[in-house]
Amino acid sequence: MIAKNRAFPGGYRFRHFEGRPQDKLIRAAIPATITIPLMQGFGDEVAAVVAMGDKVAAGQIIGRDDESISSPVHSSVNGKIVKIGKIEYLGNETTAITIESDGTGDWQSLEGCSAAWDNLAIEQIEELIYLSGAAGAGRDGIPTGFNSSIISPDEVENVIIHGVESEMYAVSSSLLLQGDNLPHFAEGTKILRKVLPHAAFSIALNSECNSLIADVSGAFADNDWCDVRGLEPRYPADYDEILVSAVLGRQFPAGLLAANIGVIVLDIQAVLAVYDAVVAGKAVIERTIALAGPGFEENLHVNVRVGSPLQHIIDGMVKQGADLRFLRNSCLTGEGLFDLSMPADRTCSAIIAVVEGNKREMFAFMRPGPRKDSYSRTFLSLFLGGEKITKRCETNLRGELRPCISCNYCVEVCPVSVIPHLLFHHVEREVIDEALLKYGIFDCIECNLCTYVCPSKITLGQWIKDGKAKLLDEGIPCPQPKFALKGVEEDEDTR
Amino acid sequence: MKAIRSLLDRLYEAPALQRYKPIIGAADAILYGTDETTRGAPHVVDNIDIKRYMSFVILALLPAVLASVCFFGFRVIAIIMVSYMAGGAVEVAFAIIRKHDIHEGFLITGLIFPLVLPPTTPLWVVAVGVVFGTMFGKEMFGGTGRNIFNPALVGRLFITIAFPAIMTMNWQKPFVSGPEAITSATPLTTYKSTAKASKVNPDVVEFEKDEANKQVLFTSASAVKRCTQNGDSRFDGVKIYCVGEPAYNKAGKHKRIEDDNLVRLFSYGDLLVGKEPGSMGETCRIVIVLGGIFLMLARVSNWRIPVSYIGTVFVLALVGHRFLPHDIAPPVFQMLTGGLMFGAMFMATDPITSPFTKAGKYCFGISCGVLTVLIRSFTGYVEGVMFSIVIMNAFTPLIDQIVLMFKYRPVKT
Amino acid sequence: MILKKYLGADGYKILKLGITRDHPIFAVGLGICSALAVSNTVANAIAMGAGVTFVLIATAVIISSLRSLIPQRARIITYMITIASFVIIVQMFLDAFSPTISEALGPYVALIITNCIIMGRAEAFYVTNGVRFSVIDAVSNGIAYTYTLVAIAVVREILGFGTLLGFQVTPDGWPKWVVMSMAPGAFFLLGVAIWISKTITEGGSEEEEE
Amino acid sequence: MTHAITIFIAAILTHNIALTYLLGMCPFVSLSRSTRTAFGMSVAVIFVVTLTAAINWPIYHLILVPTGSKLIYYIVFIIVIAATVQLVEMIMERFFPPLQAAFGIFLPLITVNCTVLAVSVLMVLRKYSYGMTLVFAFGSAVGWMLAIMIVAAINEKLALVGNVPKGLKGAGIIMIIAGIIALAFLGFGGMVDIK
Repeated sequence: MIAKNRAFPGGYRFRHFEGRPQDKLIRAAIPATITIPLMQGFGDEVAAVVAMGDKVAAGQIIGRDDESISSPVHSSVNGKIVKIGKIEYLGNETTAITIESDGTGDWQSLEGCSAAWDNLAIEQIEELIYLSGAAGAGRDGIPTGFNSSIISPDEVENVIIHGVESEMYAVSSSLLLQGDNLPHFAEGTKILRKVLPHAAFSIALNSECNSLIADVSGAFADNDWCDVRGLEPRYPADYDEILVSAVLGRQFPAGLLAANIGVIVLDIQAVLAVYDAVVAGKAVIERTIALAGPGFEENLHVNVRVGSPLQHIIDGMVKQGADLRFLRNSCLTGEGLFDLSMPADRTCSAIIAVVEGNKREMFAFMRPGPRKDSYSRTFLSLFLGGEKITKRCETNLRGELRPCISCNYCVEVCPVSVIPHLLFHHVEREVIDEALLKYGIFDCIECNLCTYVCPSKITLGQWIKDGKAKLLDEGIPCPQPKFALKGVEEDEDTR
Repeated sequence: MKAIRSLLDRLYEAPALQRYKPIIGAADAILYGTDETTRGAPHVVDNIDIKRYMSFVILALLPAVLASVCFFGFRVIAIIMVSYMAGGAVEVAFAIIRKHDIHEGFLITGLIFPLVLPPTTPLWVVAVGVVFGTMFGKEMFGGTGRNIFNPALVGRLFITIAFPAIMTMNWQKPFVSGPEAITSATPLTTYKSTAKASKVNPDVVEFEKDEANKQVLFTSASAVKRCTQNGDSRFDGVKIYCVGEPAYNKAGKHKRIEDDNLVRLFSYGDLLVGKEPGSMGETCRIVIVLGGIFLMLARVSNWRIPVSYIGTVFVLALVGHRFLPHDIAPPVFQMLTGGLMFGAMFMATDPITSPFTKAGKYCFGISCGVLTVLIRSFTGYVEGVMFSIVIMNAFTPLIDQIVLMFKYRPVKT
Repeated sequence: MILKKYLGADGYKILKLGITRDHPIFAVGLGICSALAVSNTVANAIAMGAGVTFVLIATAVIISSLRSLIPQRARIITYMITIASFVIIVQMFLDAFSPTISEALGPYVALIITNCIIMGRAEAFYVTNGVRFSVIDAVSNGIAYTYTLVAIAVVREILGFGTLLGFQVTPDGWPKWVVMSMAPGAFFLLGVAIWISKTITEGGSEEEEE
Repeated sequence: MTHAITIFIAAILTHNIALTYLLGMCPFVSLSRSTRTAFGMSVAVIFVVTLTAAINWPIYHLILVPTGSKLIYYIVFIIVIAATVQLVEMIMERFFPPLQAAFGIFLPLITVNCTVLAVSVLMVLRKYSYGMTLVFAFGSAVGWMLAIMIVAAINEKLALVGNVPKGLKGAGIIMIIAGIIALAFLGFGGMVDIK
């Protein structure tokens, strides 16, 4: 069943960037050591349940905390624990467990898994999903009877599974769903349906991949509880906030989570992980990571063990001699990866290598630049047919910081209809008051698209973020939506 | 290349030149672009900056500049040079004293300003105007992006009011310059004086032959046709003025009207190409419209203001001309005269000084149109475009505030 | 400093502050309306300045000497009646001796009543100080007001009419800056005057805010 | 009727009391920081100007002129204005407390607003009839409101985006803004006449 979409305002289509990952998958070697942070994705840090020197097997739980909202973490290799200590990971200090691998590739399966999952009791399935760590995917987790999300399975009204690829670089959905994975994906969705009996399912895919949409909708042809649809890959179409409104037409509670209105947003890998957990008993010990951006010799996908050091993953793939910056998951919102000894955890989906553009160009502002992406169709590149030519991707600021000229580019691209430059002016002049609330500062989903298009090179997204923080400092909280919310108390605890 | 690079680097180091860093920095940025990189997310940014943004406008203005050089001779270039030098000096002085970068906005002010001047403007008046406009219209508010009024128009208004004798008398005919230059009134002025002088207009009132005042203003081509087809003897020996192309010529001449008695004031073709007197850059309307459309396609200017502006003028003139033909000129003539096209395409669209809300843009355009027709028709000034745009610049913050007030309801916390 | 000796240290300080730091127009922003309106020619400015100075001094004398008798509640109305009475004297004087100036000033003579300088000084100073200091303060404010008016008027008259006190001072071909004799010219000049005076008195370099 | 409309439009556009006669500048400088305050002040001004002109006209023409005491009309006018303001304040306090809370703070300031006295004096100088006086008073006050609202909105915008030199902040930049607006309003010149 292919359903209609509701459009969202603004947004931006990133076209033809060089170094888009191709539909090619390789399997990375098992690294000598892995590091597993005990806080991954949403939820609380879990407690280590192993000690120094313990022997562990791949798929064995090494950290869990059944009391707070969290998911267990697993060792992804067979080996021995060599270190348990604090590390600085993505801006937070967290405990991490380092394991020395013995190089073997087998893994320990979960008890109670069954290919005939239909015969399992719901509680058993929930336990499998929880123990495998699959429940830790997404921003809200998968609700089970095991404290794995802020809401309980009965409260889920909608599940959105997305593979829209609206960013310039993203894991290819057609790669993830090729071969056996498509029936696995369908099975996984049906398992989820059993766990979340009141939920309607929606699958949103890139509207430009017609064959993929046809395949997937074929897999669900006789299920009226699930619709498959194409969404225009216009950034930020795969944000929870946008998906909820574009796919379901429901209002998103600004500043809160989709789960608060009973919606669970998952990606394709999460559904595949559910299938693996319930049918094969395989915990989340592997991730498919896209190696994107012009900094790689070849842009492909690589299947790695969770916790592999970044250096291990990109080894031998990087162009030599180039000054590169590595980014995690996204060019627009991702963190810079400056310490390559850090691991790739189970929320990592892409490693992007972009060129540091710290070189000057003669008459840069006059160059027609068909290879440079521009919202305003940079200097005749539109008229020269520059749309088709692959765009360069580098970190050069391409211009100096200037005062805002209210050109309204940021307003035109804003997917949630706030006026970024207005908010920026207020925050910049320290006018932190109710006016900011009135202008909807908390509606901002921090997609950073306004900063991307700003010709004055103002970091609008950052200013708005600062403004939110300052408002909270002043004791002015985000206004709560008028409709009924779910799981708000639990949510307060995790914050 | 390397020589320039090393020269710039040496200039940066020179202790005597520390004060003038803005100038060196500006030259450097224009020549070489930036080597700065993004700090934090987003790591990749769009390839547009203010320089590029502003150069679009310059590019769109170039045809108009070329046309004015063709029409009015090389003096145009001298005027543009004076404008750039005098205004640039103010810009640089403020940048040095206030220790900020030289901003690109001046490149546009310095070009638009001379284009709205009469071609015979004395050079010192050009300098006074551009200095005043840059200083009072822009720098006192903090420079590009912070100004409230369009600096070029503030300068133009100032010299219009300050030197009425210089600014409103001399309108040079295109294609003749130098000693044998002919000056005449602009089309709008001509229309006004002719319309005022002719007491009768058979287009609307019952025609009564007035022996003392034997002239009639036929305001449109179709009017000529309509009133002469019947073989009306009342037109014998009456001098007839007509705006635009008289359609009856094709339909066959009317016997009673001799060619001598028909004065064709302006043809729309000439107005479109720019063969009538006017400000330097605003006469060749066809290239102005093309430039404006280019800017809209390149997303530098927004279509809302020009469309609502010109549309309002058209509708108002259409309605107004039926009832007050002596005051309000016919619609097509209104659109093709004065600075309407230039103002609507290049000055009303300035994002800094026009509302940023959508509803505000329509409001701005419509109000500009109303004011333009009002000022053109009923006041001592025939050219209403610059006044109406500056007046609406003043209203811009108020319009935005009111629109935002309706758009966002106050939130209770 | 003969002035200092004559006025005493405190008196001198009052005089000096009134002209410089506490300048009524530049620092406090009082009496702007008339400063703008009547500074189109020097003659008008002088007449207006003299008139305001006279009303200031006379009001200072009356208010400060009667200050213990004025009831608190009727303060403002007392000032107004006092000021209005003296303004009538000024008006009669002008009508008698210079009808042209009187006509040029028009309603602005009457508006001396609502000139905030007088009301402001009466409220802030005369009602709490003795006659001697009040008069010094009145003179000081009067001078400050007059010289500002005259300074602006000199520029406006020369540029706008090409004359100074009615005499031609510019060469024949000099184009008149008509705008200077109109309202906008007054606004611009006063704006610039405020800018210059504030920059001089406050000093400090311009800081760029980003 | 046409005459009344002419005077009304003239009082707002061509002969704006703030931009042409340069009156009411003190509150212009001090109260144009926010549109909210400016709006409160100007509503109060509209009310008081119209009311005092309505009272002053009969007093001048029916009492002062017949008794030959034209000379003291300044004093009479200013007393009437002060008394009216006081009375209005008391009435508002008594019967319309919310209105008093909104506009009350502006009322005492009006006494020293030269627009009020100027309108009364101008009606004498221009020899308006009673009807014309009311139209003129109302129009002038609306014109003043227009001017101060524009400047207040500009000031609010400048507070967010402007970077005005230190010495020009406050009164200085307001003068410049008012100057440019006055320059633009000259464009209406010749459209209608006040007389």
